[in-house]
Amino acid sequence: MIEVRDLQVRYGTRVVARVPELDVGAGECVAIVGESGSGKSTTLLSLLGLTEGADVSGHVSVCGVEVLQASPQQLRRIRGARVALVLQSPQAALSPTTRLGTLMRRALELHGITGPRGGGPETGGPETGGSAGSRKERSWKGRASKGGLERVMVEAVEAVMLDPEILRRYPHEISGGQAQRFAIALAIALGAEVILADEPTSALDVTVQAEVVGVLHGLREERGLALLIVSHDLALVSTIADRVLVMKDGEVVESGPAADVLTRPSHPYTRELLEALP
Amino acid sequence: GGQVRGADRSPQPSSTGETAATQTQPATATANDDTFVYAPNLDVVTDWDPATSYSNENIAMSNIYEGLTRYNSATRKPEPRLATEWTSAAEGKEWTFKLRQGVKFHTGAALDAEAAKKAIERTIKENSGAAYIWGAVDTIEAPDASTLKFTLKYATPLDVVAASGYAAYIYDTEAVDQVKDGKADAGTGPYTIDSWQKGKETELTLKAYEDYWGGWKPEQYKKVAFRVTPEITTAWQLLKQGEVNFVQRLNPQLFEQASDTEGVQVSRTPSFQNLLVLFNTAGGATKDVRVRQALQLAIDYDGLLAALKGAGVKASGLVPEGLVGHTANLEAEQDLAKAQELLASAGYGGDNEELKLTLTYAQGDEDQKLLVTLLTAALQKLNVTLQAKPMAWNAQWDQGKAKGQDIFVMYWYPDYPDAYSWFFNVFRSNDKPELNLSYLKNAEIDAAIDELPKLTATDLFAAETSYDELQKKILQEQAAVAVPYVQTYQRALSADVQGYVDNPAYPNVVFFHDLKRAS
Amino acid sequence: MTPPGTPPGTPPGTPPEASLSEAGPSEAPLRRTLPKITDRFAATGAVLIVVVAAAALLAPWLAPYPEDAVDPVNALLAPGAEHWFGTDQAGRDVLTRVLYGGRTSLFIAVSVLAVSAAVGVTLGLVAGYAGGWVRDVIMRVTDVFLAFPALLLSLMLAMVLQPSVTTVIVAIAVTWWPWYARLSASVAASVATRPYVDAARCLGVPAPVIIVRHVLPNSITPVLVQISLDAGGVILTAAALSYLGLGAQEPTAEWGLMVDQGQTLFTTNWWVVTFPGLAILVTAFAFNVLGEGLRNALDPRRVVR
Amino acid sequence: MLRYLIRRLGQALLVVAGVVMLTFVVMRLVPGDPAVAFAGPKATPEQLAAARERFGLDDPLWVQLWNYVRDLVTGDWGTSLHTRQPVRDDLLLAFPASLELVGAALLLAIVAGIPVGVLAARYKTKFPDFGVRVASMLAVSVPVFWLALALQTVFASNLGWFPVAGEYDSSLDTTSPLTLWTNITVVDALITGNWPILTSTLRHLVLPTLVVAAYPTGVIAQMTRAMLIEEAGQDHARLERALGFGETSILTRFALRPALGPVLSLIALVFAYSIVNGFLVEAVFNWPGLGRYAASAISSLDTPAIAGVTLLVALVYVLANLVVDLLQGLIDPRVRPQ
Amino acid sequence: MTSLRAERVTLGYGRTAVVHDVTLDLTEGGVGLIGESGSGKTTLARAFLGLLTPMSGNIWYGTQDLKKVDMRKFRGDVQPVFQAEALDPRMRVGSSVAEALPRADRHRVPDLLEQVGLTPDLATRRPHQLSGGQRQRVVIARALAVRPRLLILDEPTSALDVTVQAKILDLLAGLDTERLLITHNLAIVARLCRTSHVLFAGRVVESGGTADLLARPAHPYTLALREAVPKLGGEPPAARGRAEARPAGTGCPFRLRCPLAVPECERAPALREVAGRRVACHRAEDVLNA
Ligand SMILES: Nc1ncnc2c1ncn2[C@@H]1O[C@H](COP(=O)(O)OP(=O)(O)OP(=O)(O)O)[C@@H](O)[C@H]1O
Ligand SMILES: Nc1ncnc2c1ncn2[C@@H]1O[C@H](COP(=O)(O)OP(=O)(O)OP(=O)(O)O)[C@@H](O)[C@H]1O
Ligand SMILES: [Mg+2]
Ligand SMILES: [Mg+2]
Repeated sequence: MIEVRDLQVRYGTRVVARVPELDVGAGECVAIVGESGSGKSTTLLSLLGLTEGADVSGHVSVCGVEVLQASPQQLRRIRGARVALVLQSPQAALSPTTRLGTLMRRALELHGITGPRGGGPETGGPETGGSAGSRKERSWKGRASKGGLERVMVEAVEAVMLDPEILRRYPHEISGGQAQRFAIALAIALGAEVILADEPTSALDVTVQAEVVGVLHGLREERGLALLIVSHDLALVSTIADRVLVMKDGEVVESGPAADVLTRPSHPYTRELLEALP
Repeated sequence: GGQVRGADRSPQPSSTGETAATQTQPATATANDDTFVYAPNLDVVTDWDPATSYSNENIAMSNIYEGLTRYNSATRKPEPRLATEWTSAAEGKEWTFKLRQGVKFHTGAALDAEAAKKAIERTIKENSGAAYIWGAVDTIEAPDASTLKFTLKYATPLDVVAASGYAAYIYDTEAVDQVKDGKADAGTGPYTIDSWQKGKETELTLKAYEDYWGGWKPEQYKKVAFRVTPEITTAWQLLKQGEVNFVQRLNPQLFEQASDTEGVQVSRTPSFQNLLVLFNTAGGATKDVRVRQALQLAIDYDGLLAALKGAGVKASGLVPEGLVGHTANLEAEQDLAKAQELLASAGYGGDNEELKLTLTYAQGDEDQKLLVTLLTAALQKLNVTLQAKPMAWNAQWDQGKAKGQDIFVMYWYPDYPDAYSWFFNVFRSNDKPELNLSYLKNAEIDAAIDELPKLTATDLFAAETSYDELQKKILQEQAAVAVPYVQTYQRALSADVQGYVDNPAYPNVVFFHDLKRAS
Repeated sequence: MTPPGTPPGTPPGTPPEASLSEAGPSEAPLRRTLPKITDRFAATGAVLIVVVAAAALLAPWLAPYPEDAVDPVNALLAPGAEHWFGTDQAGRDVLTRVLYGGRTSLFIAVSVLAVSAAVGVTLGLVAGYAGGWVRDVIMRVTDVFLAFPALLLSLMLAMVLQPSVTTVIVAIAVTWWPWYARLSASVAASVATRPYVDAARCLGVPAPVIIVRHVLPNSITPVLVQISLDAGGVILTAAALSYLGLGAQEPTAEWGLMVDQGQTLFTTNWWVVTFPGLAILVTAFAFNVLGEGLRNALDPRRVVR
Repeated sequence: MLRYLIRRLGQALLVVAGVVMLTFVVMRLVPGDPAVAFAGPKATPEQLAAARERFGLDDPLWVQLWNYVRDLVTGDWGTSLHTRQPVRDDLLLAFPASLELVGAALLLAIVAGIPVGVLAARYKTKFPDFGVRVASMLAVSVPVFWLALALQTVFASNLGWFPVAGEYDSSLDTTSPLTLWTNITVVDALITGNWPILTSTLRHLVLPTLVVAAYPTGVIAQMTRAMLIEEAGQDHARLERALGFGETSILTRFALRPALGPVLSLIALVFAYSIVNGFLVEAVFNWPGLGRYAASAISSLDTPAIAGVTLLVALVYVLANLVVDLLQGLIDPRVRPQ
Repeated sequence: MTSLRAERVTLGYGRTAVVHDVTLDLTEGGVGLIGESGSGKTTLARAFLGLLTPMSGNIWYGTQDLKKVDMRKFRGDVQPVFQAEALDPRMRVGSSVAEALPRADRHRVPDLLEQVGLTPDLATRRPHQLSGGQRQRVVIARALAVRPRLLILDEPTSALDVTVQAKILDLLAGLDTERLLITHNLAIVARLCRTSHVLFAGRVVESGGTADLLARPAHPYTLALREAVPKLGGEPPAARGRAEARPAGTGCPFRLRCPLAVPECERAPALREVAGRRVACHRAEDVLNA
């Protein structure tokens, strides 16, 4: 689904990320770990052509689209619909005057999603938890019965353990972790084939994190979701990733199967990382 | 709740049947065959009471109401109107008017001496607007139905007074209380109110009064509409488009354009309104007559007229052409050398200390501003700095009454066609300044002014002589005032209008009954 | 597609999205300090400002005739060899007066805009930042000034004061600032809730400093837009006040006044009003472009390291 | 929300009261005796005294203020010195005409200005942006009467596409008289189904509307453009791009709403401003509106009329600002009143 | 000693309370605040900073009510590190740091940046030109610049890789500063905080000495936290589809997710002393013994 060769991203004359090779197939999960500022986010963004003001070169193919040569229309077609991106600071990434529900609905409508598709996420099964519902929640669910769209939305937020009531809120009215979960819910709702997630669970407590990661993991197995994830949590990475890239100073210093890299690190930086684990 | 606009003047069946076909024609603000559209630049009516009316509405009222006489500026004499003949006796202190027979008010009542007496008496009693013109009247009698006899306190040319554009209307006093809302009137004139919509573009429409004593001919205008058009350019466009028939005022440039536009005729007539530059004779540097004379000489009369491009004519003396009292050969000329001499002798100009003078004039008046521009430039050369300030009239007047300026610029025009008002109002001394804003105080002049009405009433030749002498005194000896120019009216009409005569005694008034449509 | 093994630094094909933002940054030291004038528009504006200001300053040397030379016999001459811009009602050379007129007009425009922006933006920011009753009080006072007609106030000033340029500046500024206050207050109220403002407050940065350093730059855009459009309006308003006897008076040359006086001549003697009108347009245009340049300079994403 | 509304209405009343006071004070400070204006240029001293008596000008100031406020509250806004009609009646005639013109113009300005601003922001620094900026600049800075006369000369006089001046063809007053409800011709014609007058009025409206709309369209376009560019540069635009939204829909669906805040303020300001400041347009197109009334009141120092206009405009401003304040809370949730 | 103490505070936005009746003491040795996402940790931090006024209850600064404290002095004493990077987008980050310093001390900016592992040449950049972790470190550097006596840290290191994280934790540990630390990383709390409080749905459900609390949780939520920490080479977590397991509106908020829930849990448990700590659970003893 993702094929990267000799990717190089520069801001001005400074090369901030260089990735000689990166492949993620359907159902695979690849993780990028590494130093802060080493170009992880940049790499992720460049896969969707979102690095504004940067010079990007190399060969990037995502879902069959040559990203670097693609027209804006081609890019728009894969963005969101086939490749979903979870940004690093989710709260700042939400339009402050748009309710979360509105944002989600617009995104779904944009890609022609009007109801749950076959083989959609089974998680958070429909209408199972009305017992603790507040009035507002019910109104969202009430609409869900009317439109399939609302059902998709409610299911997606419930999958990440959010109260559907959150859809009525504005971004400044939710907590950091809630914003992060909403961003993941957005990716899930869009039913993307590829999810690029930039530190998606850094603001979640471990119980919620386990749930969210579990959902993503489940999607891999059910739908063949390809997952490219950036994380600082090596333990978490070790539990879900098939392969790992370790970055430092804009370079990939080590890559390989997760088990190998995280148990028998060959590069000193990787070793340093593992040693620093608290 | 809704009220119907326009419904109250839906066509009325003609009572005479004579012009039934044209009567059903709707009143419109667009010029058509029998509607004459006048484009005034201000709201037309502010006061419907013929006794107190003292404003712009005279352009309509003069066609609804009539006085005893009407002034003819060509002959300089009043002519019969509701009075057919008149005589004076007792050295101008008794006047007897014979009234026209068969005249009916629009209310249906007949006009007789008693009705006329009541009208004038009511006007005097209201004492508002121009009612002061009847100030000389002591008693009015109506010895018979057609005779009206006035006894005066002092001699005055009452036939001229009766020709006044304001406060001289004869109206039906029985009905006059109902005229306030502009739905009806109480006049005898050729036209009567059709509709009045305050604040609307087509503010007022008049229709023919079928029983008018002057009668009606088919080619006369049976309807008149007043379409308020503040912008002269717009008025001109409307005239060109044939939407209006008469534009009361054009600037020289548009006038020139109108002169060679097909379908448009123009009319240019000197008015009875002239510009007065009044010098403060009571205080400041202008107290010195030499300074005042220098200022008179500093005005570029010919330059100003050139720049006015026809909006004014050169003044000769204080009294405009067309009025008793006008004097030829009193034109002024600019003479900077002489002005410099005079200033020098007064201790100003040249290398002396700079002389600063303040001047007030009417805000928004382009012609006065032109005068100020030229005068400032000329005085600059004489080391005199003019501080000119445009002001609204009542502020300017307030300041004038407090003697707050060196030079006061204003227009003057008579309420009734008599030169007396320039002298009595503007140059007769007064302890508390009113309109004598040059603050002239000269017993000799005062005495001569007080003689004027009597002379006019009794001995026109003596009156002319007295006027001549007075003007020389005021203008040359006292140098209390300079008269840069007399305004001219530059009007335009659609070419198919015949018989238009501009009568400066009735500024901006069109006597619609006198007009004819070219067939 | 770049073949594998291309040495780093080879000019890459710019990705489509990159074209949305500015062209690649440059490390040239000069550019680092100056905001980049990528907009040719902005450059034009800067040049215009210089030209207009220079023309006004150098009027005595540039003008073909003395400032106060009247020649009524040659009034309203059409543009020609003698008078490039024609003559006005008093026969004065329009070109001369346009050149001299710039002095008063520019001075009035700049002063009014500066004074009202200073007052209006300050009050607006304080109101927006402080919120609560402070905001209520400031905004209601602003409302009173807004609702109170400019002309009425000018009328009063005109009556009690001698005509002068200072009074006209005061009179206009008094009624001009509320616009800026309202515009900036609405944005400032929103900016005041941003996390970085909270952060600054926690650092103990005094409120005035927060307002100047954080709230001002982040809420200045609408005011800047408005100011950049207002120059022409100020000049024309000044003329309306001259009519009431407040500002520059005959025979002082002033663009707004010239336009105003030529009003009735527009269809017949176009040059009397058109040239000063064009001068106002050019000035307004220059201000607008300058405002845009300033906005760009303040845009963090346009400034390259 | 309700409590906020009540508080805000209370404040609005205070503002109006403030304006009334200020107006009163200024009117008394302005030299130029209103009695003179009323009695006419050649009034006799007796006539002046009568006028002074009639307007209570010889009462102590506080009595005058008290009477003034009492009269206002009871609906007596005084008598115009110039038209000699009750000021309130005059205003009721002139205001709807202005409202019609300014309303139409603002509608046009919003409908045209915002899309044009979006267009410019979308193609920032490209040709459409350039065009929009130049055009809006011209629209804002061109002297109003200039535009008015130019349009009148070209489209009415020379091409004859539109009428030269007027509110509607007044011959229709007889053929299809209009029933008045609101005094706003378009509205009345619409609700009573008076098509001849409606079409005539619309035709007459075109040119003056264009002229009045020039300034607000220009400002709204520029303001929209600048705020959109600013908003589209925020962090959240990146997520919207990542979700597959095109640049245009990012501008219109996400950036426009926060950008609208200042635009709204502006609309309120321009609205109230245009109501009285349109006198040149009203003069050129024979539109019997409030601007002309105010201008003539000012030039003749018609004190009661000036005070009446002031009060009316104050009400309009206060109302417009109130509406905008409420809308602003809806637009930007971060500044909602708590 | 500067101390901040919340006494029975209820906090909320608009009219909805999100933190209920919490009493919390910022004592010496560092206080940790852990809890579910959205449970009100940040809200509590904002209240301690005086950015949010309690709906009821008081916050005491020493012996004074925070509402009446001289804010100028308070700001010098107490500094936050926010979760959302609070940097002015229009300001160079160097200036942002410098803002915290008196004029004479501006030269410390490069030092401060180095302290948090940033190269000083980053100072001339604007926030959007930095990576997430770099911005987070700028924020920390800025807070340290004030040399506060109390730091309120809201997930200060969650965006940092473990090596940098370790460096910053060392730095914090070495500072002579009191701290309230909000984090999801139990290992960090263990290292930096002597006492800890566990928050769930706006209520303190357990508090006590950190080591003890993590070693032998007395509340089922604390226990769940400990269990859910991923282990190197562990199994991938499975989603349990617990969408319904949001905090309960009545009774014990955790009961819907609690494996040990009994009918008694429909009654809200009060905080009580159990084995040297305070727990709000009817079955604390059973949890301890599990
Ligand atoms: N401005 C606001 N208006 C309304 N509700 C809000 C607001 N800010 C936060 N909330 C709600 O208050 C609750 C507590 O939020 P808070 O930010 O304190 O959580 P937190 O414990 O810091 O969570 P996280 O670990 O996810 O950051 C959340 O449910 C959130 O949705
Ligand atoms: N717009 C930009 N202009 C210039 N430099 C940038 C820009 N955006 C990022 N950088 C730099 O590029 C480098 C890589 O940034 P990136 O965001 O990819 O790091 P990261 O690996 O995601 O780090 P973290 O874990 O802290 O998020 C950093 O050194 C950053 O400062
Ligand atoms: Mg990153
Ligand atoms: Mg938080």
